[in-house]
Formats: sequence, structure tokens, C-alpha cells
Amino acid sequence: MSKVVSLNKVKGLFKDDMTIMIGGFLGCGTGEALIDTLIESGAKNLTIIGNDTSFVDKGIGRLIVNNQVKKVIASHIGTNAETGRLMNEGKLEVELSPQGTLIERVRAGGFGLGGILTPTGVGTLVEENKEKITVEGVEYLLELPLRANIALIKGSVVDDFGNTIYKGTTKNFNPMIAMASDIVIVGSQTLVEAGTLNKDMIMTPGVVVDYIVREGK
Amino acid sequence: MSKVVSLNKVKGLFKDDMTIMIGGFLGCGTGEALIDTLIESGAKNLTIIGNDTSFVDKGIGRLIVNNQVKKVIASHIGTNAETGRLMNEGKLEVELSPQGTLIERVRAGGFGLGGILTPTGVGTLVEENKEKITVEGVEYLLELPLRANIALIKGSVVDDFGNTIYKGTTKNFNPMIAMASDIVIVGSQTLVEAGTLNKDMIMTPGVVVDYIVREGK
Amino acid sequence: MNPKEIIAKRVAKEFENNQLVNLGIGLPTLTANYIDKDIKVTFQSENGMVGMGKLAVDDEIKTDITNAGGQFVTIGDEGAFFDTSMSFGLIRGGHVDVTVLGALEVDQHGNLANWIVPGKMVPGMGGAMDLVVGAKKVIVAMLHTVKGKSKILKDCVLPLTAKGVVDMIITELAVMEVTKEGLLVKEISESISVKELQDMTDAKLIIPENLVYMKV
Amino acid sequence: MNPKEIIAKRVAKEFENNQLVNLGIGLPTLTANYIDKDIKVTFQSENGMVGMGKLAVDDEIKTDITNAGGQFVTIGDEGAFFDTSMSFGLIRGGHVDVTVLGALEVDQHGNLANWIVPGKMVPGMGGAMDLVVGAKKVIVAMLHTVKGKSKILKDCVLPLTAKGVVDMIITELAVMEVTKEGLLVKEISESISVKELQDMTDAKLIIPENLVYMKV
Repeated sequence: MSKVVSLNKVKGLFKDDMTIMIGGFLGCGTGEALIDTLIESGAKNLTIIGNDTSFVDKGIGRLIVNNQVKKVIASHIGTNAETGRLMNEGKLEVELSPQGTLIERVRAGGFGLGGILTPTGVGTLVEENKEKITVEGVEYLLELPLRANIALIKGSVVDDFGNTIYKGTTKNFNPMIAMASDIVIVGSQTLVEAGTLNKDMIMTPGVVVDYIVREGK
Repeated sequence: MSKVVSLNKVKGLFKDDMTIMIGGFLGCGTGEALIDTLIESGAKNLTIIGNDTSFVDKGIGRLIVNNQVKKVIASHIGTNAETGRLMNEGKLEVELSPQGTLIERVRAGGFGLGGILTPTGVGTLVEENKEKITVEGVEYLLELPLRANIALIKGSVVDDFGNTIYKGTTKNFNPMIAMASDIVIVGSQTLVEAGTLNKDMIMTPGVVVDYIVREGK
Repeated sequence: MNPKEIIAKRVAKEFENNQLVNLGIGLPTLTANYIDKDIKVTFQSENGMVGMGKLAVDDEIKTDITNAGGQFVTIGDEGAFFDTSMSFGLIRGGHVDVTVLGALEVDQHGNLANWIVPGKMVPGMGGAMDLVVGAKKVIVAMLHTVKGKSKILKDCVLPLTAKGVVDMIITELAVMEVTKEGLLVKEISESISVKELQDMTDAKLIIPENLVYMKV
Repeated sequence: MNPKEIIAKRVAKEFENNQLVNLGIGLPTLTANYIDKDIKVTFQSENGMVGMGKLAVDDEIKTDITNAGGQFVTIGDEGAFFDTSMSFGLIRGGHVDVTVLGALEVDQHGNLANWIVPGKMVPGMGGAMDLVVGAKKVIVAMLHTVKGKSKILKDCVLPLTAKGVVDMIITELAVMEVTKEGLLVKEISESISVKELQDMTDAKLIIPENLVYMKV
């Protein structure tokens, strides 16, 4: 059975209260056709994990504006005024994590680690409610893994087995998110036959990919 | 000043008692010209960190046979009978680490993490002298970072700024080792001009590379 | 059919479509030869690839493509190369569906001992400890006894590779599942009786009413 | 020369050959325009590249190549792309030689506050907390005062970005190093006296005998 399916097919996967990880950095590397589909699904009370909440008209930002999100776990929300407004009105929960910590938490979730020790955030508000562990005289925060029900990935070139190449700075959170979610959906900018990709360029092996859809350019 | 130097130039970098990380998996991905040079340097009492001790006539195995090594940190020594013999005679200290743990320790050393929590090794001899940390009811071992004075890397295609592409299964420990050492020396199988590599294939950015030497094919 | 062939053939029936599989060296590797044509699995080699094919011969050989035993291998269209960190991310992160390994001892609690041979050299655990902790299903494939002594114990005596990780044991005599209650025999060889099987097994076996013969 | 230009020019003198540098948005980014031609530094953009060049214009624009502010940029011959995990490996792992950031407050202990503006929206720390903890040298580049009030305090009042991480503070009036003893003034603007500088600074300044004028 081919992994390549229609956007309509994956629409049925989105349910209320799910946790969804979405790749992208200010929208660069986010699959907008997948965002369209998630919006069309009408799924509510979502927990979204991603680097930022992008802009009001782009990527994750559009889900915020459409009131589908209950909670956001991100490193930055400053480029999307709606995120802040909804947060201040008590309509949206925001958990801020330093960017390097956030990606390590996603990686830990995908790589089967119970957590990582980072010096980032020690002595700041970030350490609230976290265990501090001292190794060789240096204090670290124990940061815990993150996982999701679904990952939305954007691939620059994808083969029909799901092997994925990311061009330029579209990589960002995508490769790690693909490891940390139960269902992985890749939006392919260019779709090719398995066996045609340079195997040294593949950052997400098709073995972790469940569905492939077509993204626009 | 160019990073591209002669093997003779890097020979002077090797000193007694140093800790050296060496890429390769049973010798695949190990720079043999760099091993030659390390042997010629005569540096003794080395601590070597790598996946395995290869075979007696290959890669790290040759350093063992040449009695330059005081301690080995590896996941496997079974393919090199000399490692076991020297260990049993008390002439070589061997620290065994599960392969997935070993690479995470190297990564932690290179990525500025204080350690990682892994389920691997819980309830086995591996947990001796290690802190156990329970997260959400599951026990993990706290495994600590590893760093080295020098990393010996083998790159399939390297540009003269040090940007490095690894072909096939030569990647193994190389990309992480390059992040976890004070001095990084890359043995280039093919040397090209900066700007000619596909920037989406580079696993070791030149910014972490100090010296480039020429490896044979 | 020799005992190892029986084991390899029976293990091969456990694989399902689209699974990612990691096979230990020796007997486990043989299982790849007996997988049904309709079942498409992808093999991982922990030194850095998925989609591993057969051993490379003649002009198939590329010196940059080796398996975890250092042999030259081929890679399929669905394959990809990566570094050790990613490889063990796949393993420890639960992305490997099945791993098949040999054992020195296994016990009714699912404990596994396969890395230290007493009195012999300690080769190191390599990737085995991560594999058995991380893979979704751990199958031990081995001869039922060695020199007449059971390898399936009440409690492992040798140093463990991991605690409580084994899901299934397949020998030339039986297929057993590790359950909370103990070792449940799912299939038994036509060549022996239930009593004979128990006599050859140190651990107490649970025999269900619907016990069937092992088909290979 | 306006104050921001003075600061940017003076910061630019801190860069050394072959360094990997990360510049915060705003004033820190301006420093790139004033680096001596003989000094070759490589810029990191934490969203996933080293070797970042200038903003891309016209047919230089590739929509897959953006900076941490989401703008289209170019990449130099020495550059490489990578994912966020690698990017922050470089940052937290000490591979970034210098980072230059703005601040709301900085104090004599090297504490830094630049992520929460009281009473305003909290934008999030992004990569700033990792950068100041990980980079080998942290330079705060900012105006000496805001609305006549010193931004250089005995102790930060705002929530911290990180504790004890700042190495150097460069304002339009002075260059200061954070030492164990406190803030050591290395250079002072010709436009003011030592007393005036201290009067405009909340933290106690250490004035060495060999104090020199700030040259830009």
C-alpha cells in the first residue's frame, strides 16, 4: 500500500485534543497545505509544539488565529500578536522553552531518552518546577522529553517511501519532530520515486514516515 | 592561513597522555593515514575513544598493537584479540559503554549537555557507579559527557574550509566526534574548493575543523 | 532440516509488512532468507543504514557501505544512510519493530544474558543493550539447550544484557511468549511431548489448552 | 556619528580571524557592516546555517534560505545548512566564539536581562538563553542609558536571561569587562569624564590607571 495519499485522506486523522508537532521556523519549513488541511478538519483544543507561532497569516500562526489551539509549547511567540492576546485573555496556554532546550526535548522524545541535562535556564524563570542536577560542580536543569500524536513535516524532496531531503534552512525542527510522533505526515514539495534520492542527503528515513501528501511549491 | 596541512605538520600535535577520539566502525570511516601519523608520532599512554578497537591491522586496532594506548572507551573490543589480551594482562584499561550510550556521551560533550538519561543498561553491570534517576516511574541511568583533546575524522569529500561530507556507512561516530574535541583533524579522501559542496549534505561544518590532511583512497 | 534452519524459518514468520527489523549476527541473520515474498520488511544495520540488502559481491562492492560485522553489503531503493546517533535514535526510540538476537541464557521474567561468556574474553555489548531495550518486539532465537543443559532458566545466572525485555523465545523445539505469569508455550515441535519439552527446560512452562504444533 | 553607530563600530573591533559569530537582531546585526577587511569571520544563524551572508535581494532570493528573523539571506562559500539540534549543539557546545546581544539590564555580576519587558507581552526567549550560556564570549551592545536611567545595574531587577554570563559591555560611552571584582572600565568616550560615566552608571565602576579613550 502506497504511503502517498490525498490531503483529504489525512484530514481524517486530526482529532480534538491531540498533540501535534509542526516543523518550521517563522513558517520557513512549514507545510502550508497541511496547515490548510488541519484547519479544514476543524480539530479543536490542540496542543501545538513547534519553534514559534509564526505570523498571523502563516504556518502555525493560522491555527492560533483560527482558535484551534489550547496550548502552545514554543521558544518564541513574539511575531504573532494573536498568540500574546489570547494568552493574556486566558484563552491560550503558552509554555516557553529555550530553543536549544526545546529541540533537545523533542529529540529525547524521539530518541528514547528519559531527559537531558542542560545549563541553559539555570538561575532564571525557566528552572521553575524543574529538577536541578549537579555534575562535577556545575548545575544543570533536567529537561524532559516531548512527544506528539502527529507530526507535520515539510520535505523539499521526498520519495514515495517517505525518505526526505530538506533544503536550506527548512530543516530546523522537521527532522527531530519526525522521530517524536506516533503518526508522521510529510508534505512533499517535490515527489520522486524511491531509489532516486542521494542516500547521504536523507535526514528523515522513510521508515518513520506514515503518510506522504503533496505540498505546493 | 589555510587549514590544509601536511601529515607531518599534524604529527607534532600528538603528545603523551592525550585523549583522542577516532571515527570509524570496525575501521570503516577511519583515516588510516592519520593512524599512520599517530603511530609515527610515538605518543604513548593515550586514551582512545571510539566505537570499537577494529582489527589488529586496521584503524584503532593498530594503535593497540603498537602499545600506545593506556585506556580505551568503546562499545566492542571482540574483533581485536590484542585488546583483550592486553586487558587481561593488566596493561590496558577498557571501559565498555553500550553503543547508543557511547555516542550520546560524545554528543553531550560536543553539544554542551551535562548528561543524558538512558534506559539502556538499567539492571546490568553498566549501572555500576552511576546515578539512577526516575522519571515518571521509569528508571534511567545518568550518563556523562565525553570530550577529547584531538578528534581524528575521515571525510569522503572535504572542502578547504573543512566542510565535510561522509559517504555511506563511513559516517558512524565521525560527525559527533568532530563536535567533542578541542582540535579537529579531518583526513580528506577527496579535497575540493570551498563553495563546491552541496551545503545540504555537509554533516561537519568547517567552522569546527582545525586541520585538513589528505587521506589515500 | 537442521535445528538452526527450523528456528530461522519459524522466526521469519513473525515479520509483518512494513516493519523495520534489526537482526543480530549469526543465526538471526539467517532468518532473512526465509521471509515470505509477500512480506516486505526493511532491515536496519546499526552502524548506519536502513534498507540493507544482501552481502555485496564482485562489482556490487562499495568500500563505504558495510554492515555491523564489517562486511560489504548492498542497500535497497528504500534505504538511507545516517550516523550512529541517528541509528540509535531509531533503536532506542522504539522505531525498530523487531529485533532478533541469540542468547546465552534467557529466563521466565524476560531477562536476557548474551554478552558475557564466563571465563572467556568479554567482547563488549556493542549495540545489543540498546536494541533489546528499544525495539518494540524482542525475539530470542537460539537452540533450546547447550550440551544438554537448558538455556531457558527460572532466573538468569550470567550478567544480564537487559532486564525484562524479551517478548518471545523461538527454539527448534518450541515457540514461547514471555507473560506476566511466566513462559507461555504457543507452539511445540511435533518431535517431542509436552513432558519432554518441560524436562528440557529449566523454567516452568505454562501449557495452554490450545497448544498447536510448530509449523515451518 | 550617532550612538548606535559608535557602538556597532566598536563591537566590530572585537572580532578575530576565523571566529564563529552570532549576532542578535537590531543593533548587534549592524556590527557586521564595520568589520575590518582583513578579519574573516563566519556568521551563524541559529535557525540553521553558518556562513550567512547579507540580505538577499532580487534574484539572489531563495525562499528556502532565511535568517532567524525570517528574512531571505545569502550564504557564503564556507557555509553549511543544518537542523536546529545541530545549530544549538554549536551554540551550547561552545563552538560559537562570540555572540553580541542587546540588553534591557546587565549587572556587575555579568547577569543579563533581555527577554521580559515588564507590563509588555512576553515574546519568548527564543535562542537567547542558549546563546549567552554557550558562546565563549558574550558581548552586550546597547545604549548606556534609557530615558536617563542606567541600564548597567548593581543587580538586575528584571527576570534574568542567564546568570553570570556577560563578558563585556559596549555602550556609546564605554567599554567594560565583567571581572570577579566588578565592572572594569577598559575604554571611555572622549566626550565624558570618569565622574560623569560613574554618575550615569548604577553599578560601581573600577577605573584602572591605564584607562584609554574609546576609538571607533
